[in-house]
Amino acid sequence: MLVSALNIVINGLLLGGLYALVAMGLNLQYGVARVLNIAHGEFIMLGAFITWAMYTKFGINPLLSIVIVGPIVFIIGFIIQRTLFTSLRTSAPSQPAFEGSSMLASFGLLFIIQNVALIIWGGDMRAYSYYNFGINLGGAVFAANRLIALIFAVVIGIAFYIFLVRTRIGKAIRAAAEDPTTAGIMGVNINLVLALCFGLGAVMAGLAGVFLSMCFPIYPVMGLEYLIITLIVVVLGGLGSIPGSFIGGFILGLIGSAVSSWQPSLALAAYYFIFMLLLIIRPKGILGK
Amino acid sequence: MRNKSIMFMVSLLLVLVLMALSLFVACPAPAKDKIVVGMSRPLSGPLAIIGDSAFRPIYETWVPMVNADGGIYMSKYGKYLPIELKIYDDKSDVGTMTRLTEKLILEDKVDFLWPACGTSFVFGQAPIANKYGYVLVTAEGGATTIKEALPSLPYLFVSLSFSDWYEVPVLAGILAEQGVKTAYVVYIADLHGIEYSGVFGIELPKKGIQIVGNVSVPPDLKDFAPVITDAMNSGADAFLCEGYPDQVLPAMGTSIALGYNPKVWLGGPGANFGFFHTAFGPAVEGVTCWAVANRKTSPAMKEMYDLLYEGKPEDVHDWWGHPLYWASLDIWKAAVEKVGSTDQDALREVLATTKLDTVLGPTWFTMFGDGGGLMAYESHTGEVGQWINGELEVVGYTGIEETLPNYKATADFVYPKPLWPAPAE
Amino acid sequence: MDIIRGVFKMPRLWWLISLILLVLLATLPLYGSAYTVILITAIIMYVILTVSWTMFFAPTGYLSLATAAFFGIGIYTMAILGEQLPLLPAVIAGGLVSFVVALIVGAITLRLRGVYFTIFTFGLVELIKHLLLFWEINVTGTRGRFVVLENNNTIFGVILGIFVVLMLTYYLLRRSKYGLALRSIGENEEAAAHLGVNVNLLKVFTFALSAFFMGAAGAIMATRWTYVDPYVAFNVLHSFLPVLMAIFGGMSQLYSPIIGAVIFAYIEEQLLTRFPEYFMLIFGVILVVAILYLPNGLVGLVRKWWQKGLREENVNS
Amino acid sequence: MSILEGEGVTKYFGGLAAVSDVDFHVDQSEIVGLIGPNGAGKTTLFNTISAAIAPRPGVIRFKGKRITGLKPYQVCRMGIARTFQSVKVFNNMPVFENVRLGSFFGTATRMSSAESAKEAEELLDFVGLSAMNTTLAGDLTLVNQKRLEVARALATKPELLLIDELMAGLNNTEVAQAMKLVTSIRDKGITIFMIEHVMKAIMGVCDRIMVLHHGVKIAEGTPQQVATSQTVVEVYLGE
Repeated sequence: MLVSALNIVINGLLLGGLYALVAMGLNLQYGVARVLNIAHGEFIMLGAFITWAMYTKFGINPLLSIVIVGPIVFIIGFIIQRTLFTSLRTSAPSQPAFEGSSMLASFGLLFIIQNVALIIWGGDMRAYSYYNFGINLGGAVFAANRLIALIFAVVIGIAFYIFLVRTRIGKAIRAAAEDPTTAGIMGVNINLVLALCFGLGAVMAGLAGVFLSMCFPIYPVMGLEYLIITLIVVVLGGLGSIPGSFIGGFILGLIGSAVSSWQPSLALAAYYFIFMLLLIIRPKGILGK
Repeated sequence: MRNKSIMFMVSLLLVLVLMALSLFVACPAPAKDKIVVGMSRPLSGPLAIIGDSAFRPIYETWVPMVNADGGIYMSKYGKYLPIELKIYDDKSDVGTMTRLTEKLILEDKVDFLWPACGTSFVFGQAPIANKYGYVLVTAEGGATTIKEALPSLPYLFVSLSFSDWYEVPVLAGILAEQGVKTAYVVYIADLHGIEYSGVFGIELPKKGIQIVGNVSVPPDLKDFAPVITDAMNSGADAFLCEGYPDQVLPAMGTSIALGYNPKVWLGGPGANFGFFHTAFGPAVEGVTCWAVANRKTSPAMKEMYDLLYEGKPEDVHDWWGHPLYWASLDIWKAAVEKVGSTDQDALREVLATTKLDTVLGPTWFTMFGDGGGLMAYESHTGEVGQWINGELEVVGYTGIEETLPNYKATADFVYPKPLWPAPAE
Repeated sequence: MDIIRGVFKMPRLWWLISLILLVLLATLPLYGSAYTVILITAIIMYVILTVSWTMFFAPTGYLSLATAAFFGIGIYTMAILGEQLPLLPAVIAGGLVSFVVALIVGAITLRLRGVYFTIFTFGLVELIKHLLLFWEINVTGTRGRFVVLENNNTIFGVILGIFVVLMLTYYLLRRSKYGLALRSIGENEEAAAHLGVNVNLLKVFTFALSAFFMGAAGAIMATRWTYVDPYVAFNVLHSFLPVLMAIFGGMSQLYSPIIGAVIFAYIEEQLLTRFPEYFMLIFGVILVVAILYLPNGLVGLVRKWWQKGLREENVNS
Repeated sequence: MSILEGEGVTKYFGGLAAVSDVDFHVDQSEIVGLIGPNGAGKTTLFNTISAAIAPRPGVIRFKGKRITGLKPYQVCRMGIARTFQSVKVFNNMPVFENVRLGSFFGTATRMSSAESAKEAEELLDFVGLSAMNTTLAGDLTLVNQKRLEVARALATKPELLLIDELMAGLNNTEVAQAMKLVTSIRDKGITIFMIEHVMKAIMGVCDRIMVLHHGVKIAEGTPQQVATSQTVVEVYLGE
């Protein structure tokens, strides 16, 4: 009984770490740049595929490809924000109008990125084995690669939070999240900050893709599936709350793990049910303002 | 300025008229110099994973091969005609697939129809093909329910193996011979999974194998640890995971990580692909799956595999579906050449009544009354495979060749499965 | 020019044009090819989804992504009732079931605004899909359902009928005081409530009304698909496409979403058949460009040119 | 006779009492002013009357009938209309439609399209906006938007009109016009309860004034009495 409870908790945390990382990225993009990025899952896919290609073609350690994936997706995200979304933002008559149009534009991005990936890599499923052996913790056994993924996700998540709270540019980002107009007046280069945020959000997704590829099979059309879970996490934690997303990821992981140990075919229904219940009871999310 | 707005209106009108016209104008049929084959395939969307790895590499190899010999000999025209493929993208949507299928039939008036991808798509497409009297030899997709529909679908010929008709009785025979007593079943929560779960429930107890666990998982479930833990606790001899690669790969990874070593570990459809081997390396040793043939099966099979996989990574190998898809094209070509024209009714007649040579050997369809047919299980060269020394071998049980004459086991079943190797790092 | 302008202001002429177009459409099976009927059926399906989505979104500003849910409910209703009921009652039943579900969902989601409402409705599609899947597997044990295949011309007639009823409903709603009240809700819900508008009831009812048409469209389309399981019926594409089509065409006029849906669906058909390998790529680029350069949709752009032309002409004269 | 009565009306936001145990009454055809420093709870009190929020605890009666727990639209149809502190006109709708909405939905009886059009024209004339019938409400100046809000509220045929800071931000001439408007509304037989910061105006038009401070009613009486009240002067000077 105790072991199975421990199993549920550990499995929940392992899955939750990945959710948390992806959700933080999406929340950064929505919270600051106000773009509900439907193409967020595509950056996960890009991260995963670049890692897979590096590992299988050149034998590069998946963990090392963090330094390759990070800059690549950052630059892509940065450029997209500087061109597409900046142009939409300046021409939008109102905030809600921008949120609507940017969401739809990101939908277009999803199509484009996915099709390019299909052309480059084909539609086949890919997988590789990395650190796939069991680790025993108090009777509960789980895969080493997922523990690695969890540790990295948590470290990156916390490092990012410290960056937001402690550094000058981090403070500028938070100021912009609070109030873009005032931040602009106070000497923050708002366009730069937004592009930075979007790029960093993409990096979170890309890195999550790196870790994900170590544990699960990957394919070019995987993005939307992860996006849906990410959306749930973001709302669960509160739109615009970075720590909320972090915690929300773990909560959803735990819920999923608990429900699938009882009735696996209901795990996803449970996600949506809890998510919709929360929306009704507390739409601002757990840590939302 | 008046001109500008009028110009605009006129050009807009022109565009609209042109669009309307292009709806109605059908191209006149030119003299017969090729055979046009139409397909609605999932080139984008979630099913692209299946389509791209299953039937697509087959037709992309098979058609150029046939065309290199000049094509198909059509006695009506007294010459060889090359095959031209007309492929549309149904974006993995059934509604779009049904529409594009009718476009191929009605507007493009293709000579022949080749199949859409996936069981539910076949179910959607078959009644339409039937309605217009087009023969449909399927590739991906097949299920027990098709047997109920077959009597009313005379133009449908199903070639892929599926649960009760082909695979599970053979599996049950193998397991029973080895002395398996208990089995734990995990299945994907869709048409495909429910079917296997049901057939396991019938066929395994027939051979005295008790099912001690029967769990469904939704198609997008990521975390298999709770399921594997439950299976481990059940202590079953055989672990049977029936899903797609999306389920089989994580189930395998989790089994290795948790050190779950049942005596039989089956992962169907998923473990039969090359990428399963590249993903797990030596750990695949002893894993069971559905398989039809490998290079040792016959010289014809070796030739096919060499042609199909030459210069390609191991990832794209498929020892289950590929030979059957290839055979379905072989039998289609043989039948078309026998007919010598694009007459669908004659083609149906030949397919329904004749034994024809394919890569499998003599191949024919078992007909359901006046309806359609399933590829005869006696034509199959294999049903169950096992990874042995890094190769996927076809396995069987004592006396299987007596019931299935084409069947050729290429190795003996290894029981129990060796333990997962210790971590390499 | 003045004549043309004057003519276009005459509502009676609009009625006449609509009627002529309608008669042309209704008699399509007599002169159009069989595939034209099928293609137009699919396009009208998109038009119905787009217009009924717009019916709720345009005045109120509530962006719903539940279209696929109501469409899917219609499909499933037909799959279950199709053999017991004649075609028309089954289609209406599909609409009614969607209507009732939308009433319940609407009543629950009243509090939600903006992106929260959007995400909730998106989750609804997935929730219904997974619950139905669970139900089919564990309770009824059904492995997908076959739907009776209908004659394509019958399907075309029914879907055209749904379209006409929808357009009349939308036209009357826009003109009525309730249309005015819906717009006031979109502008400022609080002020509307204090002016005596029963905001909640009106919102929920309109939401359910739009769901009725989505459900009816789903029910009739199911007879074209012949085979239905939860994954087939609840496809998120059916939530997103109507939104994109409406944005593409614009929403200011009664006819703008129709134009958006027709042109969009036509482009899609061309891409799927002519450039199947690059469908998503080209589609994505068109989408991004449309959003960047057509903030008020195609119709908005045309009207802008049109008005600019008129203005400059007046200056010249 | 009191058309509006409140007993022990209280409203907490979090731990803070925005309105605390306030008793009040407004008599038929009276103009009652509600004043107090910023954050005194004036708008919150209005919100409880118009049913935007429910008092807890507390009871509000309109023409002897309990209205707490009703919805805003119900209260409106019973005969209570309001304007807003921060203007809430329907920006993208023409002025005329703004007013018509009130007569369509806010009245107790159904009204035909022709009647409501006539009504709306009269009311726009009454507040001096008849020339701007087709202008979008969002394009009006602030003072005109405030007039529009009054016309829109009147279209619901209220017996009691709650006016929230009609004169903030207006110049002297405009304030004088607004004062005239308020009295002429009363002359139509409509009771008025108004929040106002412009002292000259409130002293000029009100029959009676209530003073709120930190959610508590600290004074009530004629303009004269309130102006000379020691507590009131202290509250305002103490700011």
